[in-house]
Amino acid sequence: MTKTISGNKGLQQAEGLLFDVGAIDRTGVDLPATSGRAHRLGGLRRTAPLPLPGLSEPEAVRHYVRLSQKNYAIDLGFFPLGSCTMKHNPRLNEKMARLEGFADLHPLQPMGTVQGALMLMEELSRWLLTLTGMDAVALSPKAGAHGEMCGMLAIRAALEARGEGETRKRVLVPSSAHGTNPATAVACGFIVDEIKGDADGRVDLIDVQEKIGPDVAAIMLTNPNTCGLFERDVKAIADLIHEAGGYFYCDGANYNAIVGRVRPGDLGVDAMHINLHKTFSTPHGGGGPGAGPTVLSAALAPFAPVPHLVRNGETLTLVENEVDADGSPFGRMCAFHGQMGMYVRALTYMLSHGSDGLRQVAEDSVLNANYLLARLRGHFNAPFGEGPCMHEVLLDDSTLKPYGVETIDLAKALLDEGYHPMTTYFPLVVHGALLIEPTETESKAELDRFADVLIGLAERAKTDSAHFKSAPHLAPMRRLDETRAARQPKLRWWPQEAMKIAAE
Amino acid sequence: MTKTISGNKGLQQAEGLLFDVGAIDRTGVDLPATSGRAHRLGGLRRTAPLPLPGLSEPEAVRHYVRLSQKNYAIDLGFFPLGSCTMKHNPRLNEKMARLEGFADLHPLQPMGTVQGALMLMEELSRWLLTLTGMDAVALSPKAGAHGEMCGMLAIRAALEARGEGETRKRVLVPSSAHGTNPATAVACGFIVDEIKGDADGRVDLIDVQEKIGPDVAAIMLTNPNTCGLFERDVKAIADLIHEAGGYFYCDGANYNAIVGRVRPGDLGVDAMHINLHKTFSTPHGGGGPGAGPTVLSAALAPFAPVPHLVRNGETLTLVENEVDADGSPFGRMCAFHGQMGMYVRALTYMLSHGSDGLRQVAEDSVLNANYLLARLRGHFNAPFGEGPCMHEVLLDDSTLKPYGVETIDLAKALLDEGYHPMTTYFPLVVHGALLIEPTETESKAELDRFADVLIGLAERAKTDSAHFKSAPHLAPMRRLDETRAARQPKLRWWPQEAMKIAAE
Amino acid sequence: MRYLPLTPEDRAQMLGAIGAKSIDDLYVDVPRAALLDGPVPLPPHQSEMEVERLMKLLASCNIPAGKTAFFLGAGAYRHHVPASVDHLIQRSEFLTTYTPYQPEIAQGTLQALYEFQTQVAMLTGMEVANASMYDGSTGMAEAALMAARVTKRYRVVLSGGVHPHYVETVRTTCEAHGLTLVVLPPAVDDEAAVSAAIDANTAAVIVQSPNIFGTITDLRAIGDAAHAAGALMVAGFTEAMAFGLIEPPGAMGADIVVGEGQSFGNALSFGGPYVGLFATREKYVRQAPGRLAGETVDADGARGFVLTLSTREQHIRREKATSNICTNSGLCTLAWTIHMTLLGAKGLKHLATLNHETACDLADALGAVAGVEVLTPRFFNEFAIRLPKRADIVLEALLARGVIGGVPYSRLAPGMEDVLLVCATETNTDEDISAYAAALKEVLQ
Amino acid sequence: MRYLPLTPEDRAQMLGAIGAKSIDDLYVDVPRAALLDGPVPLPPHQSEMEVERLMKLLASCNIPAGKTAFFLGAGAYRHHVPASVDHLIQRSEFLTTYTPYQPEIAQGTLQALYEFQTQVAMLTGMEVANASMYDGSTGMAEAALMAARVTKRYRVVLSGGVHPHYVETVRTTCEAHGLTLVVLPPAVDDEAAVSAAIDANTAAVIVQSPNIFGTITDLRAIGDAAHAAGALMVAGFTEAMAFGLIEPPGAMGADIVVGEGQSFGNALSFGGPYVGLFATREKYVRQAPGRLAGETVDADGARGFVLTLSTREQHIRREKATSNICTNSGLCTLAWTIHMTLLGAKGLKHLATLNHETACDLADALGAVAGVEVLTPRFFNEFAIRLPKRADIVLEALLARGVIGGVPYSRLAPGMEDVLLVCATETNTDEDISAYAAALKEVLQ
Ligand SMILES: Cc1ncc(COP(=O)(O)O)c(C=O)c1O
Ligand SMILES: Cc1ncc(COP(=O)(O)O)c(C=O)c1O
Repeated sequence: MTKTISGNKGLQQAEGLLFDVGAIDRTGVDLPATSGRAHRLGGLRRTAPLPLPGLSEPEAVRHYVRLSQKNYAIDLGFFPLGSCTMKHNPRLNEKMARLEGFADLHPLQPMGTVQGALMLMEELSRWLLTLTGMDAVALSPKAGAHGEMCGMLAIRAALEARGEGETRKRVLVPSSAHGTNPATAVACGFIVDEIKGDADGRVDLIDVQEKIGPDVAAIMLTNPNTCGLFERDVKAIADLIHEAGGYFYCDGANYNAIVGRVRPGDLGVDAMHINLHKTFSTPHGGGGPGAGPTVLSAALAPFAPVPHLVRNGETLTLVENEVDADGSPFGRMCAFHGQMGMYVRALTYMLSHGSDGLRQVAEDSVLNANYLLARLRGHFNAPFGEGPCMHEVLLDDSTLKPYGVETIDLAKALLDEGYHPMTTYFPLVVHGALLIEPTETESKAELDRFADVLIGLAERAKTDSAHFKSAPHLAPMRRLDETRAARQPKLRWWPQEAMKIAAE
Repeated sequence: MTKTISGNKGLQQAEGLLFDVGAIDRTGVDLPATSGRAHRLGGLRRTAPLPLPGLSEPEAVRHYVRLSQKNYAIDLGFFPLGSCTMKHNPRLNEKMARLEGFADLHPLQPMGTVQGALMLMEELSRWLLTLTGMDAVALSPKAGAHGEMCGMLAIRAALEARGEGETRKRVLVPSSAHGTNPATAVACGFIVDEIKGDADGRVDLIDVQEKIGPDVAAIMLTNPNTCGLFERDVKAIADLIHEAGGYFYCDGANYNAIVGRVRPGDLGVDAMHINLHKTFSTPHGGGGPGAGPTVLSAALAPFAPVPHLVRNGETLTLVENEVDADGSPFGRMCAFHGQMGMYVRALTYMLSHGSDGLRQVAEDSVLNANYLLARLRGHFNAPFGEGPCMHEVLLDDSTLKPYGVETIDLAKALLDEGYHPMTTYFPLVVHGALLIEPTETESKAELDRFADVLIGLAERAKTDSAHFKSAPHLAPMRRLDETRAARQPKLRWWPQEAMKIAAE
Repeated sequence: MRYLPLTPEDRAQMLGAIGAKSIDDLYVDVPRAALLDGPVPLPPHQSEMEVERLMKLLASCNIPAGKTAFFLGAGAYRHHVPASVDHLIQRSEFLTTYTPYQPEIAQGTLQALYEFQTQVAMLTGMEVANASMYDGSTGMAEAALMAARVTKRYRVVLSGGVHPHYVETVRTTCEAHGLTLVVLPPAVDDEAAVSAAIDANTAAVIVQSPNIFGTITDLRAIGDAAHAAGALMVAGFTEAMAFGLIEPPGAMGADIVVGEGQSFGNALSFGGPYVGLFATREKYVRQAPGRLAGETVDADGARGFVLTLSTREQHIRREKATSNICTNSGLCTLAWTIHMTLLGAKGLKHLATLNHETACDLADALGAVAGVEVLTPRFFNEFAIRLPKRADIVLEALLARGVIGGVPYSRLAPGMEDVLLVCATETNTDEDISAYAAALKEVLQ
Repeated sequence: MRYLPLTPEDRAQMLGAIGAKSIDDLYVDVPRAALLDGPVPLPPHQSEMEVERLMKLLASCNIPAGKTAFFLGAGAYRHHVPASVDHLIQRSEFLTTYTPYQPEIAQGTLQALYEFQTQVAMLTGMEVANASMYDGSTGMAEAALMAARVTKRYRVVLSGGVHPHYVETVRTTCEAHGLTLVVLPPAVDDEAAVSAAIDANTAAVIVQSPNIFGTITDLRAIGDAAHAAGALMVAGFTEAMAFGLIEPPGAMGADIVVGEGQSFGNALSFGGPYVGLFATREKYVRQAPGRLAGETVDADGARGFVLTLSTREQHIRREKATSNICTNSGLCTLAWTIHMTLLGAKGLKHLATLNHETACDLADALGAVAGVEVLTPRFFNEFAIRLPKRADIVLEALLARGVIGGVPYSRLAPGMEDVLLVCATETNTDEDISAYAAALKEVLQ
């Protein structure tokens, strides 16, 4: 490849660290003059160095625009990252979240000045409850994992209210569960008991039956599950857990496959978080923020945390302190009232789709996945048999391995092909898992192109494993050394680095 | 280079034509239902085919995001396109232009409902007049060339008012002038008489003296001129043309070099357009829109076109019809009142900089250019001697030519280096011209990096002309065949193309 | 200053490298008397926060269309623009780039222009379109000049239905150029008069459909008359969206089609920036003004796009150029093409129908008010009404009732004080229409 | 539906390829009784225009802070965010991407996170920082749990100055986890009491500076006491901007620093999304919650960044993870780091000084009103005042005069009905302050 003097490669701009390009005497803001008046700091003026580099606005814009171009994104192409639901993020949602009447509201303004915001929260709650067929919703959790915690703390509170807080500590979690499930259970003071999977990619009902008992607090089931399959025995499991005096926590990360077609409330669910950043399209923003409103059954509703809304005729009020609540709130998940910016986006999305459109969302996500499955079945191993999937296609690398190509290599080869890989090595129940989630916002043409590429790569693997092992070749960087990063962690830049460079 | 199945190259996405990817039964909008009521079309319902392809929103967003990434832009890197003034475009300006109180105003609303917009136009006029030291301003011209036309039509009207409309037809235009100058003069019914340049890159004063006469209507002088130099004899030329009964049109495209430091009114200018998209930072948008407000001297002010503002105590009014005007407007440049969206941006920019900041803008643009000149002088030929330049550095390819490398080849090699080339082959008075305009919004570090690259390329040219002739290698495309495009013009896609592909 | 990267130390160092003592050394060529020593008498720089406060104050002194029941058209139309349009055109790569002079690093802009040109041609029913003019009015002037070049004649006939601002713009530009204009008296519908005005010296006949009164016209007869006389028919329009529903001028004999494209993708923005659409027949393209994107191949044989036929343009041809235009409506064309892509034929037909139906509802409602006469016989989304009082006075009275009811014709040109131009689009609700009718009834009582 | 690319024909064709008769064939695993046949009872889909109308209506039922004289803080601060921040974070490549699991195509996000971590460490005076928590309050709970892991102790002492919402959040999370909380009674300044409450079983002492009353505290004594007892000092803060002017906790012995970062780059947005800042000492980093970006090299030896030390995290370590956090505040950290880059040390110091001076002016003005007592001895941009009446009643009376004057402490926790928490930032003008003082005088008369 042509070597350049600048280090750039055509449009691909080399960009140094902020600490290389910025300086402490530069700034990209102007501010009104200070007055120099007497202060009230009581001797606590900063003495520690403040080596924060600044950039003028033109330099700053360029720094971040250049960085941005080193990223892949849904807006750039297909992003079939299973379990993460990378669907199109409508721009209307962004615009609405920035309306002054939402964005420039302080969480503690007098409630009379924020009735519109409270109405929006009420309307969002109505949609969530109607769609899920549940009894109450705690809007405040900040993401899916936080919602899990909310649900599990509600269960804990319900058990304590029954005097069983100390006796029921065991939570059943399938081996295919997302890592947040066991982590949450433990964070809420429970003990995790793992449930096996069956040959069909569902939880093993026998194992559930065997493990259930009077010391079980709950089961945490993902449905559709992380293999992209519907838990056929969900009703039986719900009945089992209820009969045993426990609760059914449903991980709702995959709710997008059934929204508008199945109400979790009809399946016996007691608590379920909803990732607004998955099913309801709020953008993932390179890692967050999300929002994890958690719906609750009648059994758990009284324990919902503060704050929550109450309507009094024309007026809406947030109950913010436990002492003011009617029920027995288990506490508070966070300061203020949760992710308002995400509520605006999610409600905008819901109103746009309507009940008919949301149903279509679920159906198209399932249709897209099954179409991909149909196209790929002969070329990859589908570990769980012949039936239809829900919104995700689970494959593995068993047909590639004989040629020396593994899941990670296929993923890196996809980078060259201009794709974000599917989720890899998850769920853990499948070796070398490839979890593909197309979502409903992909066209048939995109699916076909992706299938062609995967099939082509499967062919290529048979004769050219070297290509895979050394991939990526065309991405902004070659394969990164993650082991080294973990062995010799370097988690920040230090001012000494600048001095070293200067000295060299 | 690694061949891919998809045609993508890592993050660089291949993207077909809209007509390949879209279809007439697809749409990215939802609309309220139509009623099917009786129409009033009088039999003119469309019968012609309407083969416009549509895309769903996710597909459309992807189409344009992918296309965008095939562009270079100021936000991505240095863009030293001489005469075009590619400076940073502040985002505050964009935000202000989108305020509902500006963006959602119809041009013909009752004037009582748009007083804020009129105040903004008045304030913009005040800034322009104070900065330029002129008497009146016509805001409505839509770009620089349109402003030239405005100025020349005002001159024409003034001459006609003096009864000299038929006798004064000659307009003096330097050979270094931008193409719009002669084109405008002719469009306004004048005859162009070209003035020679001198060895210093300025107009030849002797030639002006010789060509001036009673049939001369005006001189069109660019100052600072297109060689990036200040016309030292500008006062003498102004006096000459005024003594001869003609007018001085100044092309203000390079006003950014002197804003806040020199008032064109002090130089004897009678009319000058101001490219708000150059000096005052409104974005070029890949070719426009711009805005070309034109300032006028007392001699020309009465002939300013409609509409213009008049203030009556607290109330502002736009005079929209010639019959309502006090002076003798020469006519109207366009429907409505010009580029309001650009006025908002330009005034935001002016208020941000203030009189001190605008002065600094001029000085830094000149300083940056002279710094680059100092760095490059030994490595390239600077055709016009040793003195300082204004805001642009003019070089040529005479030192490269002996090695078989020409201006265009250097330009294409710069694409590989991640730069937008300078302006090439303009002004015409210099063979193989390289016109570099850094602007004030570049840092010293960027200038140094660019100088290093240019110097490095000059070295490389000595031994490796092949590299230049075949450049670019790293851009999204290899060198495009412009001759073929002009010889066999294909200016649109035809539905037959789809059928051909389908048949193949 | 937040937009200026140089620090005082940078400046000192750079002056040193240049060998200058002070910045004024670099301004030596400026006559000393003209070099200002201090800042001009204007306020000093301000923080972003302060500037924003001021601009918001100015903005708050206006009543935006959306805050009222709003019925203005007359060459600028209030439509709903999808949020994704404005998001996409603000991408740095589109917003902060220049005319695509270096095609290898400007394929984004160039492909979008090529698609735009194709869409404009399809919409208007023409063979080719250029990459935009400033707006509809300046485009119409360019069309007249182009017709003169093609026919080598200098007489141009304008229908009395042409938007008066357009007429003035054409007059201003073309008379300077030596053309003779024959402007027919204002008329809602002057098809016959237009045909009659064509003679053997006529370069072009310029009509508008929809015109300023909203009238839509079957252009075939005029086109035949023009062609019989060796003249071109220039078909203007006020509202590009009409062609989602009505016969396009390209199907009715137009040689040049020109008009305002603002309705797609672009905000009202108090009159600009807008986007002039300009389409013609392939055989005339070398006489066309403005930029053209065309297809070609790169050194590897891959399809790509460039600006082409630039020997027509000022930067190559100078005084012999077909036009002096340089900067055009770049980003507005991008907004236009994105909106059009989102619509597609399906969405466009629906949207156009919705506009027409809403305008018909409005015409029914206003026509039912005593004393009001709907003047426009056939229309798309706009029509003229005659009032029993002066239109400007009625308008003020409506405003007091929260309705911005139209544009008095007399605001555009002297005369017809009792005529009001009224428009409805998809953004008008049934409630808006009822409010208008009720207010008008009250005002006229 | 505008967001769904499949057409009815696509769907039919795809079902055919799958070999399914209808979509319900793909839902075979759902218990028949639970599969809904028709849509749920909610409104059908709506056009963008209609949805926008509705959302704007809701927005218009609020009074945005900027439309009043506004003095609220208490953990969320109204600052001016440069326009370029919001522009940049909306770039598709940042907005619509996921956690950077594939580092080769996510260097934009990863480098920005690495820079963010460094900036947070510099600002707080700590060694390392993570890639964010949900917000300050949940971050504080994580800090308590982390301290317990580090010290293997279960007793946590909280200052009475900690924001009551934070106390509740910590209590809710930590008690479930088996920790014992000792929360001191609410106090403007309880430095001595905090030190006294530390014992040999204490895992952590949690203080806040600035705290909910705005008080800033020299943490050295508490830090010494904690360290002497083998406990960690967790230094919280309500307002990250303070550290542009006041001594950072890292310079005063903090082991973990945690607080709300919303002030930089992020809008008030009625309480979220915000961004929790979390910094600690290098030696404790393997016990830290949340994501960490770290430096490494690629196969060519070029510097690059990856997510690292993920064996702490739930997706690897499951029930043994240091936290259950997965999604964090990604885009809010980006806004934070961009704003911080625009400021730089120079801009930050200026901005912090401006905040402090404005708050001092406010304290002078309100303190001069008869009956008002400024309670906070040392502060940054926020302080508490005692009123001669109930704060909530005074607040309502101020609102009627166009002033939103603060947060009654009693809204956050029962008690202290006469205390109002008041804040001023660079967004408050002199006129705002005068208006407040005048209104307060009137209300208290
Ligand atoms: C199945 C499942 N459960 C839970 C989560 C956690 O959700 P969040 O990232 O919003 O905390 C995820 C997200 O990745 C998930 O895929
Ligand atoms: C010297 C000069 N004059 C005139 C113009 C024409 O200005 P505009 O493109 O705004 O019409 C330009 C723009 O390129 C220019 O550089």
